[in-house]
Amino acid sequence: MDAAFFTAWLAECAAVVAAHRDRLTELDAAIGDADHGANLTRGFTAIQEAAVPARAPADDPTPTPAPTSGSPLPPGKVVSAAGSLLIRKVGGASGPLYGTALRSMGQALGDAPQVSPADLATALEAGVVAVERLGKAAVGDKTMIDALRPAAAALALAVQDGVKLEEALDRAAAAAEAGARATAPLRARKGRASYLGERSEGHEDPGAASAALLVRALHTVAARW
Amino acid sequence: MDAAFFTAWLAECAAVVAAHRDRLTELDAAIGDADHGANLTRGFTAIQEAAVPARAPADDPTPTPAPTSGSPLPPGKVVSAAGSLLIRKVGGASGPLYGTALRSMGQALGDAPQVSPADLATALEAGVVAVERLGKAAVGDKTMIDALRPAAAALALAVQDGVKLEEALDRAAAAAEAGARATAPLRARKGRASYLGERSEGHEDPGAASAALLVRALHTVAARW
Amino acid sequence: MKKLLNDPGDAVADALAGLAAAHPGLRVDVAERVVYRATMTPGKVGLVSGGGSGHEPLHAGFVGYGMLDAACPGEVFTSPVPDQIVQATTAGHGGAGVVHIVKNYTGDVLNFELAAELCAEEGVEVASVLVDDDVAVQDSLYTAGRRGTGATLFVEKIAGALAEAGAPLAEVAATAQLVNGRSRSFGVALSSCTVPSAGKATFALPADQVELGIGIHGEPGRSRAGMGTARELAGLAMDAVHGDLPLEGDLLVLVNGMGGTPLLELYVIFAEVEAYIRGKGARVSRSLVGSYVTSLDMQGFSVSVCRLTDELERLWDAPVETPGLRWGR
Amino acid sequence: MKKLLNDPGDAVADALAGLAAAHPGLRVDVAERVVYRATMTPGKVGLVSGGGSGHEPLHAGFVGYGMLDAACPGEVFTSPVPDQIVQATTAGHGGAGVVHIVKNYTGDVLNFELAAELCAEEGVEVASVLVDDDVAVQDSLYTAGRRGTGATLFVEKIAGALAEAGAPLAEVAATAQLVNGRSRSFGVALSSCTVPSAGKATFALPADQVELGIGIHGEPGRSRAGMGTARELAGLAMDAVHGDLPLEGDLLVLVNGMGGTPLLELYVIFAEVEAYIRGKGARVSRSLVGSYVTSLDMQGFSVSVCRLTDELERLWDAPVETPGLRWGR
Ligand SMILES: Nc1ncnc2c1ncn2[C@@H]1O[C@H](COP(=O)(O)OP(=O)(O)O)[C@@H](O)[C@H]1O
Ligand SMILES: Nc1ncnc2c1ncn2[C@@H]1O[C@H](COP(=O)(O)OP(=O)(O)O)[C@@H](O)[C@H]1O
Ligand SMILES: [Mg+2]
Ligand SMILES: [Mg+2]
Ligand SMILES: [Mg+2]
Ligand SMILES: [Mg+2]
Repeated sequence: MDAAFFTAWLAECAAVVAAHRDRLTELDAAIGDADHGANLTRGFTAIQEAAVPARAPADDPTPTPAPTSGSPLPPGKVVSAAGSLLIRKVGGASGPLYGTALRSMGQALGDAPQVSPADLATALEAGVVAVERLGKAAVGDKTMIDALRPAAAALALAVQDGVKLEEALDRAAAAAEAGARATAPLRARKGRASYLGERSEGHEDPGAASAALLVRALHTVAARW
Repeated sequence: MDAAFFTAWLAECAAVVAAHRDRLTELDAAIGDADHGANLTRGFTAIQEAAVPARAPADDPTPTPAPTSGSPLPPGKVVSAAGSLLIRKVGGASGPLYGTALRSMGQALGDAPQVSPADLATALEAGVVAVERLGKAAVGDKTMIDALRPAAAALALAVQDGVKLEEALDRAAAAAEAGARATAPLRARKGRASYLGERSEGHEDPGAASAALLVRALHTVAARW
Repeated sequence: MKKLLNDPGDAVADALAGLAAAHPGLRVDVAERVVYRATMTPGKVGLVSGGGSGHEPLHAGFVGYGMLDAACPGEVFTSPVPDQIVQATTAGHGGAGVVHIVKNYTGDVLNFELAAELCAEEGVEVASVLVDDDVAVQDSLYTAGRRGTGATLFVEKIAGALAEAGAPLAEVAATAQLVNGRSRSFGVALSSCTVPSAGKATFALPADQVELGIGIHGEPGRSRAGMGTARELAGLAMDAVHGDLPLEGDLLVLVNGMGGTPLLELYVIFAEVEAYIRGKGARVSRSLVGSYVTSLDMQGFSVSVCRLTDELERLWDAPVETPGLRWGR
Repeated sequence: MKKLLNDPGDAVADALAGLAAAHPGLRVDVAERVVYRATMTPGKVGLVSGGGSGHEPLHAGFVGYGMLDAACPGEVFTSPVPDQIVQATTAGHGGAGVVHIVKNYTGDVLNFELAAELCAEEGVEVASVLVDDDVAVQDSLYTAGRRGTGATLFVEKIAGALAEAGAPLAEVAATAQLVNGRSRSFGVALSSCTVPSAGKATFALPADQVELGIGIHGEPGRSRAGMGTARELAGLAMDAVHGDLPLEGDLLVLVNGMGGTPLLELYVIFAEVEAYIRGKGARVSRSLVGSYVTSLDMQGFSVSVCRLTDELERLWDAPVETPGLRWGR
């Protein structure tokens, strides 16, 4: 995978988040504050808009926008620049959490021009660990971690088993989707939903739902690559 | 008619106003401020409550409550005391208007212990003139005058023709009711309804409706007297 | 009906008890429904106003230094009775007479007139000033005249400052009249309100419509229109104001919430109003954004504009200390 | 959805434009969404707060003498981003460091933390104070902790007065912390609110039910109960407060409207709250009744109580001059 793969991923993220905006907001209305769809749409749209002017000047010290395909930026920089932009544009809980996830993934990818499936698995693991560290949530707390953690585990396992990329990402996405669905019966222990106590039970977590969309987007791009 | 007749009338007014409270308020909601039923209920209830302790001390200079049956107060005093109480308890447009009507009726009745049909016709005329003078409304302006003016005219005519009291008051009440109904198509020129301009058309005036109730109450009492 | 009340019939009395408990600067006669300053200023012209309840903070919330001396709240949307007005006036009389500030509604006018007669009999000189700023109503032989709405606040504040400065009765009344004459208002409702004693909404408004030219008693407006953007609705209101009194010079502007409108939305409207006024070559010199002259829980806004003079601006800026309006002390 | 807005996506920017036009005492960077005092005081400890929009007048309406130096409003119900907070902090830094007043929500905490790190890198000393006064939430390992609600106003006012008096960073932060520790809140909703970007009500509430233990983001509460009288609802709220922090001595009490609640009803609630407090042998020493920490157009109320000390009372009484709170000047 080169930088263009990740640029395509970010574009796919923007598309699916926009397409699922209302559903994410409705999930957030049930156990949060009805802004998750708007938050992520704002963030991923900003990444797309920043990507238009193509390559940032080399000596620009501010977080670099994700470049269009063909940019000389390495994949790691594309991803971490997108993370910085999420932090700068989203706000709320999901902004710093997803932003940190992407930044940590980008850092893990480093400056290499090409990313192997194993690199990707390592990077996703790093991203998830960073979210766990920042948000102090564990699986079962009814957060995005319930989707991200199984996704990272499934990808690592598939890659270790030598499964080819598209199939490996399909397994990761399926794990994320199962994890998201499994949040429904849980009682939240982190984020706004925790304020509801037992009333949070019976509703899928919006952040877990969006995390599943983002992992599925990785698979979607791999499938047509 | 003696003082007991007018005391009975005031009690009947309280009963019909309470029974029609919601309808009067709904009429007022359509072209006014949704308080006419509450206003009149408050006023006529206050008259009933003041009537309970029977007779006021003779040297009490404040407006005297309407006495219970058997009081030595003449009919005129019973009626004008009730008018004063309306002014003191109702507020809004209808408080001073109905209060003044009753006070003027009472003054016209004077100190006589008995009231003839002709006296009553004269008193009603005096009450209506006082309302016209205070509110500056004429027939067709879509106010209580549209019910009160024809009622006074019908009573005067019937009495002049020697019609017996119950029948005369029935004619007065019928005239008031017809006048009230006839306000529906009119465009209001006085009171709150005038603010609505042509949107006031198609709704019966609440004050005309309540005026018809009060005149009908006179007939009801006469019928069982 | 869902309201924070005990018995709906006790709404006014219970709110007055709360007002009394919250504001040591006020003296409240809950039984007689009169609100006074805790300390009166002898020799000063008194300022008394009143009207139906449901418009809070108007009027009781404007009792205090630099504004009213006493207020008498009636039942919800029902003018006070003469007894209340007389009691407020007698207390507000510091020997120099009392100005009655009366919003132009039949009920208010009649009850204040009756009260003024009684006060005169008791030797209290009363000057009455009618407020009738609402341009939505045609002022003609065929109406009860224009309604008193948002500009009532302007009149009470500015006349209050002048009375505080020691001006005589005639001058305070004349200035109150002047403020009214230089002020215009227009209101827009997004929803009806619910009168507690009625128990249900006064009117029903479809989700895509607004009432234009509403007053402050939950009555329907002059007409209905499709829901518009803040810019469009503010434009309609300002066109009505400007069409009646051209916007010129330095203006005092109130963007007023009707009781159920969040402040965020009022600021959005204010931005539009200010841009409109600039577009006409006039200037917002003083302003107020908030819910000051309300109609229970109605959602919507009104705009009131007063063409200031240097003197009126100075009086507007003078210190005021009331529950609803406070600056300079 | 019926709101006084242009494009719902521009709600915050448009409202900030209105805020700027209405208040010459503020400087507003509409593009970057930071609100500052027009004139800063060098050498003074800076006070910066922020959070999602939709709570007006909190926080931007509390920028001014005696309260905040700068505020950064995020999108509706979405905490500000670190850039905004850094910009507000840098401007609010008069050389003596800056206190961040942060309501305890995951998003606010994370964004303020990131910002504080960036500020530290730029050499600005930042002390963060978390506000978590809402007793409806169990403060346990199994929640994100208690929410910051109405007491935020207490913290901003009192810490602001202390900073104005020249106290050093640590002392201002410690006092802010003290106020938070002595304060508790509880909220009740009669209706949901509607987030502009969502376009419909966050939850539906039957006509005969209320949500108990709501926060300020339109989220459902801890439980649902039947609609009650003002006395009953105030009693439920006060029981929750008193159960967590016994009411004793002199209290500062805020009866706060959620955005769509008329003042008349808030005074009815205040009367009940005051009677409740007297019944517990404590005393309302200072109070505030109005809509200060809101949740868009939600109908309902919250009660916040702070157990005062002489020092805190003195700081509460100190002059303040902001769009949302003003006295003493
Ligand atoms: N401490 C946490 N750790 C991990 N994820 C969290 C945490 N707190 C919240 N989240 C996630 O954030 C989501 C909410 O995001 P969003 O609605 O955008 O922010 P906010 O809650 O500030 O409105 C939740 O559904 C949850 O998945
Ligand atoms: N100038 C007037 N002359 C005669 N009747 C009037 C006048 N103005 C109003 N009314 C009557 O008063 C009625 C309204 O009474 P009410 O609702 O109790 O008072 P308010 O209008 O102050 O709320 C109207 O329906 C009308 O019949
Ligand atoms: Mg959310
Ligand atoms: Mg009426
Ligand atoms: Mg009325
Ligand atoms: Mg949020």
